[in-house]
Amino acid sequence: MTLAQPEALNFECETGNYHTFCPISCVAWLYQKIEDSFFLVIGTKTCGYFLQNAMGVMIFAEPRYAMAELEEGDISAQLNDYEELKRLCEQIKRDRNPSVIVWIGTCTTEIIKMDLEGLAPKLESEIGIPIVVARANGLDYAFTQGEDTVLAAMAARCPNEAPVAETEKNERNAIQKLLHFGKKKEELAQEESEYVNHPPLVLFGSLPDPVVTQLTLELKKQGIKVSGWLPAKRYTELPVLEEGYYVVGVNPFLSRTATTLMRRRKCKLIGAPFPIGPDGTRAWVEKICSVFGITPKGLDEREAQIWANLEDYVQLIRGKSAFFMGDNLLEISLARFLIRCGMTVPEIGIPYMDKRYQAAELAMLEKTCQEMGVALPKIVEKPDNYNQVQRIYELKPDLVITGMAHANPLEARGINTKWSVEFTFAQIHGFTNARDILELVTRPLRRNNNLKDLGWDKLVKEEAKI
Amino acid sequence: MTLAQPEALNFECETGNYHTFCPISCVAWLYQKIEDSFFLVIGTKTCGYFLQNAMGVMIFAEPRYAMAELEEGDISAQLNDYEELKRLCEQIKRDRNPSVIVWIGTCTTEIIKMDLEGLAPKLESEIGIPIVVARANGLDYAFTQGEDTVLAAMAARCPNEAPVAETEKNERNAIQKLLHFGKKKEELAQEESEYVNHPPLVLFGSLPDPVVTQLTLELKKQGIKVSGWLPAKRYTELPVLEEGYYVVGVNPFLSRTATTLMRRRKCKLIGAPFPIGPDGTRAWVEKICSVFGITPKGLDEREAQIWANLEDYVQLIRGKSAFFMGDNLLEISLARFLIRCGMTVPEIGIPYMDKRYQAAELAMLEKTCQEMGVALPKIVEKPDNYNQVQRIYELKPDLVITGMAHANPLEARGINTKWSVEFTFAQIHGFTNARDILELVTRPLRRNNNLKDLGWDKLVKEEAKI
Amino acid sequence: MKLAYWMYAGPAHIGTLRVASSFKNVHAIMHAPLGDDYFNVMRSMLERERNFTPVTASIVDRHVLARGSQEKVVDNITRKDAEEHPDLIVLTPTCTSSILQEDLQNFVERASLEAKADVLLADVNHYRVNELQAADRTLDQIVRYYIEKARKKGELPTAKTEKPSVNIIGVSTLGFHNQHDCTELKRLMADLGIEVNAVIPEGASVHELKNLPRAWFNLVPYRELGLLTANYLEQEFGIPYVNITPMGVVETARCLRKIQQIINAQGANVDYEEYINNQTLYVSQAAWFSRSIDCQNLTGKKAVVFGDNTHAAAITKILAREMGIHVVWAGTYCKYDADWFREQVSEYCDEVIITDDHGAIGDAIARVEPSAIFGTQMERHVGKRLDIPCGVIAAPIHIQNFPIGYKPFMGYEGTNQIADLVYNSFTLGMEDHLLEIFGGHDTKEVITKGISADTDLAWTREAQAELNKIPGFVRGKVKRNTEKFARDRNFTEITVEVMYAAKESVGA
Amino acid sequence: MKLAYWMYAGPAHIGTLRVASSFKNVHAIMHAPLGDDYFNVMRSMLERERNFTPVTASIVDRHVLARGSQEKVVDNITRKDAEEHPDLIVLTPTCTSSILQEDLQNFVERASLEAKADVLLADVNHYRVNELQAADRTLDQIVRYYIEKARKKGELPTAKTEKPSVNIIGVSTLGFHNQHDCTELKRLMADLGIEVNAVIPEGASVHELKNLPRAWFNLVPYRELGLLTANYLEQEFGIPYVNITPMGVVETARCLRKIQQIINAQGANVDYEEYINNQTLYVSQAAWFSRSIDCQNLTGKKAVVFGDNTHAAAITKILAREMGIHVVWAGTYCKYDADWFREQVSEYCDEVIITDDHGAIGDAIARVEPSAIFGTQMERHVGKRLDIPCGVIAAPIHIQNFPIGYKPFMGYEGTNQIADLVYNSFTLGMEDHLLEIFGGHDTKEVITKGISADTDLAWTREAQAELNKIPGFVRGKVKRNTEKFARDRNFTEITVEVMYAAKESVGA
Repeated sequence: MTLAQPEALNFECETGNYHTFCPISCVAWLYQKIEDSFFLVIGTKTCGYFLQNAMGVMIFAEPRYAMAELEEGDISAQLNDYEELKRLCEQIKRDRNPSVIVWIGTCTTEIIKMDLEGLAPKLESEIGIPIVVARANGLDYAFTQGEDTVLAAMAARCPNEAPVAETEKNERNAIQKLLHFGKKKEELAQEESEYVNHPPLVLFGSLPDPVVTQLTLELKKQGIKVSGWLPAKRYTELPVLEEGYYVVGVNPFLSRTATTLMRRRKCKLIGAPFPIGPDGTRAWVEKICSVFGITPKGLDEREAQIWANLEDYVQLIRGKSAFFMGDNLLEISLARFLIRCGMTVPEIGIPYMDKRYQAAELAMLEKTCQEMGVALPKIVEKPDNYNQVQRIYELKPDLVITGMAHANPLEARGINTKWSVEFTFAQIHGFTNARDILELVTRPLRRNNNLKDLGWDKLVKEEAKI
Repeated sequence: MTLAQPEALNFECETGNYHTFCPISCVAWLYQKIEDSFFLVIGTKTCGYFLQNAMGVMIFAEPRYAMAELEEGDISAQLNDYEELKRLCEQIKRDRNPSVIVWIGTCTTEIIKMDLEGLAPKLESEIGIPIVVARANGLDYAFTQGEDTVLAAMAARCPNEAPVAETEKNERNAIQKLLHFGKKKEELAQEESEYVNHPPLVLFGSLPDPVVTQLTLELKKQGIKVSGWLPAKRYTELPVLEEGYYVVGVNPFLSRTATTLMRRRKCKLIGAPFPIGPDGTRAWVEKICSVFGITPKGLDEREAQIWANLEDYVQLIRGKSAFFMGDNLLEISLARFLIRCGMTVPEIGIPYMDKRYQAAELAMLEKTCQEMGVALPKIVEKPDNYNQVQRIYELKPDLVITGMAHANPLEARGINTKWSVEFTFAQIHGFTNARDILELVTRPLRRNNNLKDLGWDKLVKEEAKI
Repeated sequence: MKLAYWMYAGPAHIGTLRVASSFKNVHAIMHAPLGDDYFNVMRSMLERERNFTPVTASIVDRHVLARGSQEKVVDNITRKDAEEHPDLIVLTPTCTSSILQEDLQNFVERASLEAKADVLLADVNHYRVNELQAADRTLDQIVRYYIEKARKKGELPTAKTEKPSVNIIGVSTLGFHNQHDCTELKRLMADLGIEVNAVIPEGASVHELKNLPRAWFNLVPYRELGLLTANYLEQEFGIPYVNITPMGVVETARCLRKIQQIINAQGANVDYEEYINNQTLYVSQAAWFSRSIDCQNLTGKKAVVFGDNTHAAAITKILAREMGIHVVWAGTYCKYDADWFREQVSEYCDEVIITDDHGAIGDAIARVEPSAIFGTQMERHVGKRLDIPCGVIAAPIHIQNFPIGYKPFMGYEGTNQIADLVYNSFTLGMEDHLLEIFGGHDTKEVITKGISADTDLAWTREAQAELNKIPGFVRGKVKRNTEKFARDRNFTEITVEVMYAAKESVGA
Repeated sequence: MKLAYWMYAGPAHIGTLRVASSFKNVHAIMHAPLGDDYFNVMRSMLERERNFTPVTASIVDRHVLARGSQEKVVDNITRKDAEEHPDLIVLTPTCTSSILQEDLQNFVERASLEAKADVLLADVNHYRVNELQAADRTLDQIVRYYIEKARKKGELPTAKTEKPSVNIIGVSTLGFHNQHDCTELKRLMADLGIEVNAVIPEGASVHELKNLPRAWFNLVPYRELGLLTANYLEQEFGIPYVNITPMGVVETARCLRKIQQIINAQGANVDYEEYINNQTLYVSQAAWFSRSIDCQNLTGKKAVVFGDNTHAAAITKILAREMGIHVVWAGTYCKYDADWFREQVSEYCDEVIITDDHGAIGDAIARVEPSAIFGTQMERHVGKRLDIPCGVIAAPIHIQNFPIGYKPFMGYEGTNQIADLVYNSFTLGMEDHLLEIFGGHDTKEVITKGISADTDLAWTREAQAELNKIPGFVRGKVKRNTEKFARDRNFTEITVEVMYAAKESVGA
């Protein structure tokens, strides 16, 4: 793991008065990713109303998540937490019979000091379904950290050792199954020979299934075999984690999971930039290769070809400036890619900065700025949105990447915006999806190119005072 | 056939300035009834636009009917009719491959003296699909006469004699098939014994399948077996018509079909009131029984029970008056039933009155009036809608049964209306459906009972001058 | 604890924030953990608001949990005071932070010393009341505060306005079609020669509140928001109020007649009958629609209604009384105000349902198989699943309830809009049915919902074939009625004859 | 002969009757067979008209066929004259009766001798023009008739109105949203300080027609109806006309600027810029919608547009220019006026389609798989079949296009209504897609339309499995693009690797 701090970058810290979603929102994508799971958010009406408004239409799809809504009797401890949770979990078992129930402990459970970690093992053995406890809530800094908390909790549940013979282990793993789908044994054997001999590698981070396939294939091109992903498509298919396995993250907000994997599961963390943008993906692959002593094949050509395919979009943003208000902890990676595309980034707001886990990414950001000959961004931890808006008025960036609360007001003042949250939900990882990032980034610019002759920039009568 | 004229009824004849739909509209229900048919309406844009507006949504259902739209070249006889029709029918054969193509000859074909009857046999043999020609158009008097014309033309196509052995003939017939569905031979033999021995009886008139079943069962209760229906569900299942077969109609607008069956197919027509309302249905069954020398069983009880079930609706109309503007030739039968329900009917407008074919119905109307102690209606043939509206203003009937063009304006003047056309499309025949007639008749009264306290009677500022 | 997938009304702080941010130049400070400020997103996205939402979170983080808020809340209040110069700052906790039992009143008092703005703590129990009740309570609290303040300063006006005038109470941000309703009510008042003295809270300045007593009467169009305030103003100043929701032709007329009575009692001399008559018969198209053939065809059709008190009650009355539609059941999720709802709708429907359990409502819809549903977005989705059309008539709000085009529910244009909604709901359903009957492209297997699969009755193959001829949308009903008929008579087999005997007997 | 299942525009006599029955106190006599009077049903039912339609058929029956009309037509004219005292009686044949080649002009002349009303024979070729052209022609004919008549009597006014004034030409019964458009245009003119001198034909008396020359200019909002009249009035009296349809923010502004130019040229001194700016930015919500995040999310989405010239052209411009939506093709069924349409929309769409064959349009929709359709009721049904949402923007009219609530397409409120229509069309489609992605209750097998089943390319099982992970609504596109990519490179098998290589290459 690279420990060198890129001292040249300028870090500031503001008041923390920024808008972001609550980390409990991670259930929205995790319940879809882990198909045999059920997420129970233990919290108040406030949490529930957030979920139903933020998730919009999803509730109608009979999701595999629900609220355990705390009522006055729960808060005042007149009711027995264990009995209440048991009643609810039994109902969930009856109605859905999931392979795992994930308890999301909200702020309220922390305030009333509900002993979820104590209750879970007892209930788990009583109802016969694993219960994973994750304290994903607004006491954290960014909504993506909800995933980090859940994955860290799940890391503890990964099998310690391959429980069965090697061939069967292969079968156990969903990705392997996919790649082997319908192949005969001989073919499999032949395929194994395509891989270099290296210690097992597990990837962590929740990505949509097609992206999982893409990154797995990308590493396969270098002869690297992915032994598993955390999370897997099913809770029952969590990857084996033995001491000494290598692990590598795909997202910058997974520092807690990384720490758990290193400290509790004794895995070796590969510290790389994140596979976002062709530059980041190439660096990520290179770093993994270097750890395994592999010389990468054709990476230059691959990256160059992707860049060539991006050129039409890159033309739209080259020389333009982007301002990150800070929301999902993807900011550094995205800024690094956009700078590589030729943009300038005066400020990167970011709710929380783990300089250790993001060290390689920060180093690459610095290097990228140098190579592109642009000023280093100011990195503002725990930003203050009010102050940022004042700076935006001054800086007049061509694009502001911001949370949902500020987009419409900024647009009404003639400032182009893009929702930060979309980068969380879109498929942005790897070489294949680089274009999708630019599709998002350029959309407001393309749209406002369309509108620019119409003179509809300022849609508020007097500039509001904020 | 009863030939006695009910002289006491008062017949008048007006100007014929009444609104009705064009008889080509019969394709709307006939194409559905005869499932292997295709109706080709040979006419102008005016005909086509009528069909698409009158049929509304049906066009979207990829109907088995279309326009052969006459263009200027057709009108001016620059194009060869045969070649043109051949081109279209070949396309229909290619696209839909129906068992029969029915040419509906509109007014325009009559004006330009297009020799459809001459062209059809030649084309029929050339393309190998039967072509039935029916001149259903606005030179007739009521839109229901379109069906009469088509059925009269089809009557000529019914097989002359049972083409195969008796058991197989049974199989040929769709209704028999339905009634026998899944039954073993022995059961069939036993079932045959439920029938009285009588000459074959064929019913004519297009009714929805469930009503066909109901009337067939109604006659079965009296031991009478229905040998077939004209039309059948499929053109390939048209009933056998041998000389001397008995035929009976279910609708009052089928005089041309009746005549064709008598004169051209040498069938014996049973002249009965029509099976509309419990009273009419009873009389219809009785008349058929009497022709076959059968003493009806349990008809009194059956009728009484149906009347008992109608009582809640009858209460809503007893003592009220209904005015028929005249539209579909069902007027006499409906008026007779409503008078039996306790209504008074000052005027029955009717576009066309075949006193011969409707003789039994007219006699029953007269008898009903006498028994109910109400005045005989004035029957106005070829009514003049303008004059009728003036009479309605004077008479202030509780309900006006009228075509679609006059309903809203009458309602806006505080006069309750019911569309006459609905009685054509609803299931109104037999004991079972008597309630459905009253459901329609009472709907405006029920509705306006709801609204009566609101004082929303007159919704036009000055009484229009019509 | 309650296993919950969905709620019809939001938590209390949402109600407080809706009222606070409706006022002009009022800022709200939420004492809450990160992410609880999603109200800002709702307002910005759902209402497509052009301005920044004047709500700031004072974050409850681990430090606060460990050591209390200390200066943080006070600092945030005074900072916003300096930055934004609001007239009023409203402090509210959320469900979460209210458990901390910090002395927020004390924070408010300390902040008041420094801030130029007035500072108020919203006085709401976050576990006992919901969004609607909290909104009502907060509006009442703010009005009382400014009335008392003016009274102390001797600034309360003593005279009424010269001409008859009204305060319209209860129009707020994120309310269901509130903005268009408000426009329509203003037009209505203008037609009647009544001045609008104030509209609160939407767009009002707190400085105007002291002038509320100048109005001749208060109009509270929504049952859920404004009654507390109107009651207070009646007790304090004897201002009468009208709380008849002017929705539908009949209730609009009743509202106007009540207004007439109230202002004539105060010395005016108006007669609105001609206006009402003219609007009813010739300007609004709703009465004519009721009488027209289109609506006649809806007579006796079955519908169910569900929503908040205001809209569910009003729509039930319109459907039953003005359109002759059979409301099988009507329901509300405003459990706290159930008696009023029962009293309002009992005579217009067969059954009243009071619940905030969306699952129970879904089941009740499936049970009665109505031709149309009038409900919330949740019922719209239930309807999609059951293939029953649904007109949306009530919150929870959704971006579709913030149309850009003019779509009020109230007043005479409201009657037109509702007539369209009702007509389109039924006819789009009918269109699908027609397509099905005529073998159109939308032919679908209809779910025979609620029909038990393991019936004890045997259908003969003929009867089954006959049943299949019946259009899908009534097939379930025919099947159930026939089976009931057979069971009542101890038949074990259903033949075609039994089927039609059942039809004759029960009109199946 | 033409095999026809559907037509976008009606026959000529419908156009004539629409114009005749739009006028106040004008009666039409149709020389036609029984049943050809369905125009009366359309007007009564579709427009929910309260009054009897002033159209009477003089029936062509077998007697007429055999011996000619003789006195029948004349009798019917004089009878209606006596019964209804109309100002004008318009005689028209239909397609059918026009073949009889009776001397209808002679009938008219004979009837004129007796009738108090004026009597006119509508001068239209029933086989060469459609409803729209006939309406334009009939309006022109009636206006000329009354202008000439007044001229002969020396009753033509010579002076213009004192203030700037307008004739709004082309509003008629059974027109697509015409009544609401007309209300909106009148409000717009009032805002601009322009008097409405006349609106024709809807609600106008023929006696007013002689006053048309008093207007400062004519406004022809619809391309299909009114241009002939406006041209006549320009030639005869030098009255300039504006035929820029004020639909959408940009075109409304262009229309207003043209009006400004025209009336300033006649001595007025108006400047509408501030009005336009204020409406655009702050009153209408459409420009703000364009800029808002909701609309940003529509950027580059694919749509197709089909309708009459007026609406298809206007909506194409709005989608492309004001909302950044990608109009793949735009089409019109007004073949007779195709050049104008091409010139209007060419720069705003990839392809222009001119046809009145609904089958061709259905195929063109299936081919491009747009995210939304803007078309007629026919395209709405095509959309239902293909699971693509459709906003209805043009005739043929349907009862849904006679909403009771206020829904203009023109002017600034029209811009709001159109924004709603566009937004809802896309988002309701998106809602269905989201439900599909999230395994919602609407999951359907998506028809992989246009994908040839007998492809020459083999998909490996892995690739097929990967393809199935892609949401249905983009799966077809991904499959086609991948196959194209593979074919271009002579691959015979598609593996997962090929699939993602294709994505990288063509952005599939």
